[in-house]
Amino acid sequence: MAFSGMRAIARFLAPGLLLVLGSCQGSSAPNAHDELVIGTEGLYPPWNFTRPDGSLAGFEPDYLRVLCARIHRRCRMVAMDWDGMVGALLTGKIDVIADAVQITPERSGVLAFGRPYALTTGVIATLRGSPLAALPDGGARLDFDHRGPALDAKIAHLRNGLAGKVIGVELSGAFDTFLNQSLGSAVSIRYYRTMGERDLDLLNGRIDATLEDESYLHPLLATRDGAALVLAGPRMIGGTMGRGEALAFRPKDNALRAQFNDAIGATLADGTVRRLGLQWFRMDASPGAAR
Amino acid sequence: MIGDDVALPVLLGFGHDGWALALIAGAGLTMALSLTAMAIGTVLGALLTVAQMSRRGWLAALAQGYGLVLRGVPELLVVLLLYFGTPGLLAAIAALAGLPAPGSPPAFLTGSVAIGLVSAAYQAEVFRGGLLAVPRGQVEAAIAAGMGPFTRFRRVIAPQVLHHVLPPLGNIWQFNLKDSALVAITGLAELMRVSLVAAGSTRRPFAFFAAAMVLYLVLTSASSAVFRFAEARAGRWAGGR
Amino acid sequence: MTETRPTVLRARGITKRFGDREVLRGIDLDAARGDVVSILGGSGSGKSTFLRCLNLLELPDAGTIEIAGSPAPLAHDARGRARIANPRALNALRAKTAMVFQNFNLWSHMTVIDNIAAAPVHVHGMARAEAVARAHDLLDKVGMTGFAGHWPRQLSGGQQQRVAIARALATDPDLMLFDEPTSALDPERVREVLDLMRALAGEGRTMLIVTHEMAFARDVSSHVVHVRDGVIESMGPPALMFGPDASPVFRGFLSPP
Amino acid sequence: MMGESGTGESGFLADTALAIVAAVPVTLALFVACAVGASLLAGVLVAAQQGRVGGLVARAWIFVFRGTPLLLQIFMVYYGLAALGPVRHGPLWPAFRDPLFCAFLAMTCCCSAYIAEVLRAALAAIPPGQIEAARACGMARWTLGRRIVVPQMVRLALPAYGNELVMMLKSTSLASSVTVLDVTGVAQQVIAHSYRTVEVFCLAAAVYLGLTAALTWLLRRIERRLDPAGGR
Repeated sequence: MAFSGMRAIARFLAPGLLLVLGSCQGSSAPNAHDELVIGTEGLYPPWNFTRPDGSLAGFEPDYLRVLCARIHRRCRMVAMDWDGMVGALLTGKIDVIADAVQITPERSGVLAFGRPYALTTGVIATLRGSPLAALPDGGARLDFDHRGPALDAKIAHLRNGLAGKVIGVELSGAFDTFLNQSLGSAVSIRYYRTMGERDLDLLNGRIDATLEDESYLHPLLATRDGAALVLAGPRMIGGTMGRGEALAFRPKDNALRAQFNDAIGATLADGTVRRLGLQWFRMDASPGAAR
Repeated sequence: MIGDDVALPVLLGFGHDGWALALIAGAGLTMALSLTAMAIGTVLGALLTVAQMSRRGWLAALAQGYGLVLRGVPELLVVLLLYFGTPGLLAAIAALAGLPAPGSPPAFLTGSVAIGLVSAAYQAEVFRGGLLAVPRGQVEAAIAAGMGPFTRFRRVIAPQVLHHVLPPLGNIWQFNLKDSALVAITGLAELMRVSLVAAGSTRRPFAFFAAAMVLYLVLTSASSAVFRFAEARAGRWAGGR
Repeated sequence: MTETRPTVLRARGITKRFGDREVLRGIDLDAARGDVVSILGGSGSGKSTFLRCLNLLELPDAGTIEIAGSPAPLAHDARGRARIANPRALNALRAKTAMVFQNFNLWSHMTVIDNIAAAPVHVHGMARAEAVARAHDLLDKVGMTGFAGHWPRQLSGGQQQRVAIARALATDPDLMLFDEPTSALDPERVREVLDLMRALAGEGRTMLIVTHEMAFARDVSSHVVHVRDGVIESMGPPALMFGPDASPVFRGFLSPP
Repeated sequence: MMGESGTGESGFLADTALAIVAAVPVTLALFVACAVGASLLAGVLVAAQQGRVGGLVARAWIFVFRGTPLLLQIFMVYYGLAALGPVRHGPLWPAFRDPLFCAFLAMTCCCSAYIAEVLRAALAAIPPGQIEAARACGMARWTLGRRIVVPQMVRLALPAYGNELVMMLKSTSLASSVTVLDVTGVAQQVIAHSYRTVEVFCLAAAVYLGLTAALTWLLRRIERRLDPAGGR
């Protein structure tokens, strides 16, 4: 009896539920005339970060505004954790990733990269008092695209210097692969969803060091908390660590990528990238800059 | 840059560098998310209850299996699975119907559906218990008085079920409210996410997590007061509780 | 039964099985307006099931029922199981009857006055104010004046049953069914309910009463029916049934050796 | 690490399943430690509730830990407390430095609040007549507790206590949010390196389903054994 009453209710409610489900399916289908959804972390200053009012700011939000205007598309930036961003791109949640993504061989198998709009190196940061502060080859530039005995020797220095230490990196970030492949047996690696969590653990001394992009570390070191940190060891580029930051697309979205590439070329030529770099990184990070 | 050399009271305040408004907005979103999840759970839970009590064996078994799985898997995995899995699933459904891939639903919808799916499994149990607690004789009296199924449900069964299910529903609501924090991993700026972002970018984790705890306590204790009031109203006939 | 009064109940060949057990094996019973029929019988004889079949709380496997001119909308599916042919006609039929239960079955989430007014308002569409006014009159009639705002749990068993009778009267039914109305009451509460039923009988209400109260059956009924093993063993006016010419089986039931 | 190592679809799934199963001991160890810790702490809370000052403290404890999300509590213990000087420079820092310990601590505190409520309800459900009867035959306070109160409480509390344990087992997945490599943590790591979400999460979900089913079965057995009417 109770049962038949419930069934009456169910019969009454079911069409409404179907209606709701149906209407959400039809939403946000990406096509040429709709807005582009651009994924970013919003937690990677100064590339992209979230202001207290919830808005996104930094190099990439500024730069993408310029690019979207050039290709005449409406764009919307959404924040999400990096470890879900590639999945979100591939499943159509977002259309473009703009999150200081390094062009690495591993990622090139899954993603289609646009033209790089910045070129930065990776570097180790540790607490001032740490023995790691005295890592050898300080400031030297290691290019992993030019393999040879000299490079192998420097990697060996690094492996010896970091042996037994705990290194924190962002989960599936560019430096994750390098640490795994080149130092994995010597160090223990701890993974973080966001930079902020990793920074807190570095400052707390829960991890001994981090491997991170210089463009992120320079501004951090300039803060009151960051003053406790120093950079150590060589500056690394190329190989699994990538050669330059670029937008990432779905491999099939060739037309969209070509449009963006043209716009990036134009902004590199007219000095827009240089100007934004000086504003946000206090350095010219554009790929052409001689460093 | 941000968050540097700014005093804690400023960071927790309403000013340009303060996160107070963001935290309060996050609490609002947490509330909206939990309410949506609860509503989804109620509708689906009612359907599951009907299915469980169905005379069709396979339907009852299906509902039973749903409850077992959703109550046996961590809520975090349900959220993650739905967040990453729905776009592909929707695309597959659309492909079956010959339509283009519909893209992905917004994080708010994904999150509330994920929490709602779990909530439904628990609510179905509660509704079943509530229905079984209505004395059979009172239903018969309604039948004998000539009430049709809808009137019977509306006038006799529903009010009594409501009285029996309100306390356990209050518990489920509290769980929904707290489970909504898991949706933070999808990047939705609800309370947990805002406090995490603020803690990370200002490097003042204690202050911001403490602030978030206070706001959650406000939400949970305010809603338990509402439930207590509702219980008292819905249960006057049952005597002092 | 006197032919000058209109027939309120006409039941023919009522049969009911629970699984393999045949509880009712073809019962015929008529009642005219104003009849008070007491149905007696041992436990398990099928008397309560018969009563519940009349307003289709149980669906009889065979037989026909007609109440105040409306036939019960019974049909049978391919496998011979009974089902309701027309829910609307069913509710119309039930609206002409009212039932008083052994365990009162007052709706515990409604006040006394709402219990009485519920069916008139929600089944018969009467205006609420009118239904409540009538409910107050009925409360006076059953001797429960002043209890309108009480919850059922606040009443004694006898009081609850009197409210249940008021609830049954509220729709002014053509036929009232009483299913052992005093069996769940404390001995000292039985009298208040029986007195009320006696008064109703005096008003000319048509009543079918399943009961164990022999004195009541003898003094108040117009007819007494003895049910045994799912059939009517004997029936007649009380003077006959309780007199020297009664069936030996019924006499055996009245005073077991 | 993972990712390219497998050969094709089945190779990837097999590798992933192995990696996830290898993380089951972490999940189980965390669960067992929390179950023991939270139960003991809950006992203390219930005992404290019998006094006035202790009652206030216990009530506040339960209010805070039941009123906020466990995820937030884990973050609070791991990042929040670590930011406090006395913790970072105190003698307990070696423990707090460890993410597994922080997850254990937060979960123990949280679950103790829930279990305390279960125990309190069980205590209230013991018929007072039985305690009076024991007093009447001259049983000492300690004997009364050990012979009458505790056995009754265990029996009355077991179903709800079992529910809390199942909840706790599921909650261990939150430890992955502070770098613990439990079943969920490993699953997330595999996904981060392979970009294959649904299959990996389904594997992890299956592992949890197996664990909760086993725990439920075990609890059911214990319940049946303790049931004085049952025996079957």
